[in-house]
Amino acid sequence: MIWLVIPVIVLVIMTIGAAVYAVVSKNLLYAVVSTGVVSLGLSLMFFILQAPDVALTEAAIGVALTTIIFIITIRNTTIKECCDENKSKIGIKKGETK
Amino acid sequence: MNEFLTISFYGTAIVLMLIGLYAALAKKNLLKIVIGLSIIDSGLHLLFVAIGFISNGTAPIFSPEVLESAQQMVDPVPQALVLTAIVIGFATTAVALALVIRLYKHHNTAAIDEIKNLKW
Amino acid sequence: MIKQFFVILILSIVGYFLVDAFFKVPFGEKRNNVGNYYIEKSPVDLKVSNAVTAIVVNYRGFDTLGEVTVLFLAATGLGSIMYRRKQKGEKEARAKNPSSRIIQIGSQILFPMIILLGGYVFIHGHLSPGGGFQGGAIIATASLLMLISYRKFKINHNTITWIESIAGVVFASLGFVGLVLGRTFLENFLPSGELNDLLSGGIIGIIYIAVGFKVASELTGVIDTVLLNNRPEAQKEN
Amino acid sequence: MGIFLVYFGYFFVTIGAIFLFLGALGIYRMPDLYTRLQAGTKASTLGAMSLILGVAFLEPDWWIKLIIMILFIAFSNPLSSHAIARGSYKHNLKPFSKEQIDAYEEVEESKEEQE
Amino acid sequence: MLFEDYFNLVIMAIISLAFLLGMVRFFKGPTASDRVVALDTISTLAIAAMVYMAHIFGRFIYIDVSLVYAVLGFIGVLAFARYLEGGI
Amino acid sequence: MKNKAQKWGRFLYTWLILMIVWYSYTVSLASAELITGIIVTGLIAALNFTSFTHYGFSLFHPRRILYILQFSFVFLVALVKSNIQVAKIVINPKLPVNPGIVKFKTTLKSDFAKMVLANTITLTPGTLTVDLIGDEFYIHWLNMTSHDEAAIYEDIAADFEKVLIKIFDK
Amino acid sequence: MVISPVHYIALPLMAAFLIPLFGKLNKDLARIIPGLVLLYLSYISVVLMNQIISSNTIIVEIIAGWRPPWGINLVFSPFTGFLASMFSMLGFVIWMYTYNFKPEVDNAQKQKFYVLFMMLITGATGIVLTGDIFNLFVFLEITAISAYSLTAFYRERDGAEAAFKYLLIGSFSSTLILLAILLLYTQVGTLNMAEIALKMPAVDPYMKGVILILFFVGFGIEAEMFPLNGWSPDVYTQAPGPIGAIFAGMVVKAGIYGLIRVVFTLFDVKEILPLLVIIGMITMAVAEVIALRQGKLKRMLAYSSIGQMGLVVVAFGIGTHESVFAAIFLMFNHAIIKGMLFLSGTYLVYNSTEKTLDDVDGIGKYLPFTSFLFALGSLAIVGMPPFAGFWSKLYLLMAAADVRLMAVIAIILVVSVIEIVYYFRVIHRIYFRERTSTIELKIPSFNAKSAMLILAIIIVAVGVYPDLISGLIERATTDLLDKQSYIQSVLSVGLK
Repeated sequence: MIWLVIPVIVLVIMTIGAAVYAVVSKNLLYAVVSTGVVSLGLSLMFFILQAPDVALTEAAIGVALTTIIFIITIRNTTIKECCDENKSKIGIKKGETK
Repeated sequence: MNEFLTISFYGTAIVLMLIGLYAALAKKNLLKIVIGLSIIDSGLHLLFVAIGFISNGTAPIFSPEVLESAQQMVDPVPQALVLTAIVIGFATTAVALALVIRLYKHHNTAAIDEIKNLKW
Repeated sequence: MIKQFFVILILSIVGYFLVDAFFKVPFGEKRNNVGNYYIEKSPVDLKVSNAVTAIVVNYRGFDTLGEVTVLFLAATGLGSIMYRRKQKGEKEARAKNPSSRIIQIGSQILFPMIILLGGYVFIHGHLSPGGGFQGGAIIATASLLMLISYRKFKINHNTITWIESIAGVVFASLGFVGLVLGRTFLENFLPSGELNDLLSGGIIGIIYIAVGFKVASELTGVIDTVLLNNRPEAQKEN
Repeated sequence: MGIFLVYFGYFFVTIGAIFLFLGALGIYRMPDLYTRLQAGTKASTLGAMSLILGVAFLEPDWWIKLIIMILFIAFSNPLSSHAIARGSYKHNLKPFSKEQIDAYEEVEESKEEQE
Repeated sequence: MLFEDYFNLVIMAIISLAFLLGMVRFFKGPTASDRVVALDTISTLAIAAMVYMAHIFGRFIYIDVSLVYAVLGFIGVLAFARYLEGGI
Repeated sequence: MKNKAQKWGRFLYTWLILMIVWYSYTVSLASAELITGIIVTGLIAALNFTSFTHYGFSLFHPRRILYILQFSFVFLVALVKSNIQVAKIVINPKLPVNPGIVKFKTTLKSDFAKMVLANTITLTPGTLTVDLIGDEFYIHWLNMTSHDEAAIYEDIAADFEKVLIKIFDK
Repeated sequence: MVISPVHYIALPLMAAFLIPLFGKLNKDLARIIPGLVLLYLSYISVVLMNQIISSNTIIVEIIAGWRPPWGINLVFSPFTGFLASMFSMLGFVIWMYTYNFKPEVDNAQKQKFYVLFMMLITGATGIVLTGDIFNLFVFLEITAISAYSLTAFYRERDGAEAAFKYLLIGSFSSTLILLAILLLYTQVGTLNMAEIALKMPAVDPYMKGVILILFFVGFGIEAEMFPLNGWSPDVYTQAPGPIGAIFAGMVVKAGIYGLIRVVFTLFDVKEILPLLVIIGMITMAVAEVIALRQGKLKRMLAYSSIGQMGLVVVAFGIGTHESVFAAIFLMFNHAIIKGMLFLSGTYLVYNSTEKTLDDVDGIGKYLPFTSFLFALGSLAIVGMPPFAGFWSKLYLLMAAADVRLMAVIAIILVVSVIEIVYYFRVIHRIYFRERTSTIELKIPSFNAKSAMLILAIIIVAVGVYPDLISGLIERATTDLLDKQSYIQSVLSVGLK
């Protein structure tokens, strides 16, 4: 089972990093992409933990369905986290807002 | 090896839950709060599955190649519970996002500070 | 700032207790619990290869009934929350502009394959990973694919309602059949068959097919409801 | 014969892993989005296909399902990278500096109606 | 350890490194499209990793998971792409 | 009359393809699986065959199968070549790229063939389909070698199109 | 088909799946079906209660044919049966009230409303009846999701805001409960409540504490306990009127049920009981003081409801037989009285957007019947003698006096005075002021009137003859406190 070490480390970094990024990023679209990555990492972890049923469910739900609902919500609301453009230091690049 | 896996999986699960909790408590944006809730759920699901794991175990599915090794199967109960929990989490997320859209239409903002018709 | 402080305080307290409690639970050890009973008994009593399925559909089938209901309620609640009176002469369009022809043709080719995959997943729920819920989600994703690549792909809500209701009623009445036959609710009343055979597990297969159809129609309904309301221009109200 | 299959398997798995790595490296190193897409889709598609083919040699009973997976990947990956390229272009993400040729620019304005 | 174990170790290490590189692009990538590209690549990598891990675990049924992933990952990325082009 | 027969042909063709896919999902020849498969795939085919297929059984003409094999061969060779080329670029510390978007006109008629061509182009040396409008392909090219439309066509698509046109447009 | 407790859950579920279909055939059918289902459930409640009271047993219904430690089971004991019967009967009365409630709501929306309405009741009933801890969670989520959607039902109010707030707090609650279930599973290796109770003494005390705190906070949110009740006033205010009655009558009761089932049966730790008393007292005092300051009718009722729940928790916390008796009596009284107050109060401020107290000035002349019932309910809830509320408070005071908890008695009396002040203020406004507001009044429909009248008759009847109900409550108390017989009857079911 020694081969597990590196993949597990990478997975942990990936999942936690994506989760942190989902929380801190100013652009909500980035946050949604990050939740996609979190779901992917979780799915791989479930796979490693010998739970293919759960991995399959996470794949079926997390990859497309949750994503699309989040995207439509963004589409209907706003892409920026902060409401006041002057206040936000990290502006969004041109061509990013829509 | 076992300690490493313990720390990795329990640690990831708990850290995910804390990150989600932070987002849900401290973030001002409605969508960020919903994302936080879904991350809390993810951490919880990982915790469930990690609890049911057995070293060198295999999935609790009898296919022709593993008929004899019933002793080395991981605990199926947490997996079954997680299946239900994932579905429930998805349902909650969907309802929450619908509410976010309604709130945005009503107030024209997604910042929680500016939605204050009721006392928070 | 005081709020930040409180948040960090709460986080550290919760984190401390979680770590403290869960690291006391040994990882990777076989414990003495009901799970072992299920692993031993499900291939013998029920002839179901996948113990998780056996638990989800049979031993704890009531939970699954509740789970399906939760999803049904989410679909209903979403419809109620996003309900909007239709204006006269309003065109129904989900996507705003058409996608490229390549994607459209690709979707056409992939669509039946994905539906077939979904069907495979829920028909083989008792033999391989997956089951009604996952299969339904896959089918719903297939219709999502069509919805986002074609503007004019129509989802007939009437049909969805019919499928959903009939599947739900099938599930619940399978439970009542057990009760009518003098057994308990949701009890298996069909022969169990052979292990690792498609026709094994008694009513598990039928329940999973019903769940699959129900979940597929519900999730499709959810996505279509959300997409239909997707018109930032036309939605000023209140 | 059997041992040959295993060697084939190892060979293809190695090739696949290397190409997967190269694809990721391309994603990391390339200067702009479209070139990243080029590297990512091609190398990682071939890598995944080759790795799966290798596994099909290593586990001879599995090959039918693995072949269908390879077909799926070969079919859907180019579609998704095409979708990203088109989406990004329409999202006003111009690929490069002015001196390069951009034949697509002219059509962007005239909205084409299909279906 | 057998040759096979070393081989698994090396292959999984290479794939993990690829994951890391994808993640770097994911965090750096200046625009949303770059992140979506990174997500696409990572999901292809995940499919490959799942297939290979199924081989290591020796369970045929695990392939189902990667099959589903191969199909659905495409749709997730497509949804992002359609959002970017203003389609939905 | 002929139209109806063609419809049946397309339906059966879809059914057959889906049945093959079903078999590769299940990998089992047990009678229960096959019967279930026939029912399920029949249902799906009945609902979908109009959009799924454009040709019907004529694709199984031996001549076409030979061409399909030839196309696969050409495609595989191009795929490997493209990957080696990309790999070289990626490893090269200078990243020698000279990208641009070019267009060319295709001679293919059917949509399906265009889709196959687009996918093939995306997977082969240094090219990526950005859009397809009518007959015009817009291609992102990693290493621009010429600016002339005919030369571009020769470079990128001619090899594949020669085979594809024999498969689909005859 | 034999009548069994499964009907409480399976029948409404089946009806809920069918409503969209029948709604297509006839638009009235979607409204009628829930009433029929609830009527039938009331009927089987009578039958089953009769059965268990006369034969002095507990009905344990196993599901899917697996005996308790392995399968899920439903427990219909005097206590749970009492609550379940109360829920279905109250549900039926509220259904009568809703039948013509808002005629202007669209048909499609009405259909959804009735589905969610019925599932809210079913979820609460399921929480009470189930004997499996994870199944309890599932029913909690059924309740929660229908509650979120119903809170946001009206588009012209701030329902979405209240619902989002409720959703946020509610998902914390469900996360905590899920965590607790997980820890519990690692410690005892089972999910059946009876088996957990049996194996509980062997669990490491530290773990026990952590699990108990998790459960406590999780259910405390649902039961409107002190610092966690921020959601409830908004939800009561924004939800449609009858839904407020359901919240007060059922959802909160189900939360309290979860709390005391965990404390009394699963853990059975006496050390936690003083904590319950303290939290209950704080909840009560704070909520009543806030209620005094409210200018809006429904908000006032909501805070009053929180205060009453505090009283219930105090009564459970004292822990003696008499006090638990008083607590169950209080639950019953609160359900019917607060239900009636919400139902009649809704009509008092029917068309008003702000729903302030000014709107009810002098309304007694225009809506004599509704105002009279509201006044009657107010008198009952503060504990005036000829009504139901009097007895429960009296029993509680007596129980507290028995164990010499003078502080509790003092606080209850003070709080009662506060309650009297603010309820009488409303009565004063209704009858002794001139009507100033120009908002159009809505005359209650016949069904609404009869629904309110039924509740009023129950209130008066129980007030005059408390023995009508006290026998049942006595049995329920015995059943709740007798942990051993619960464990035994659950675990011995199906053994040949």
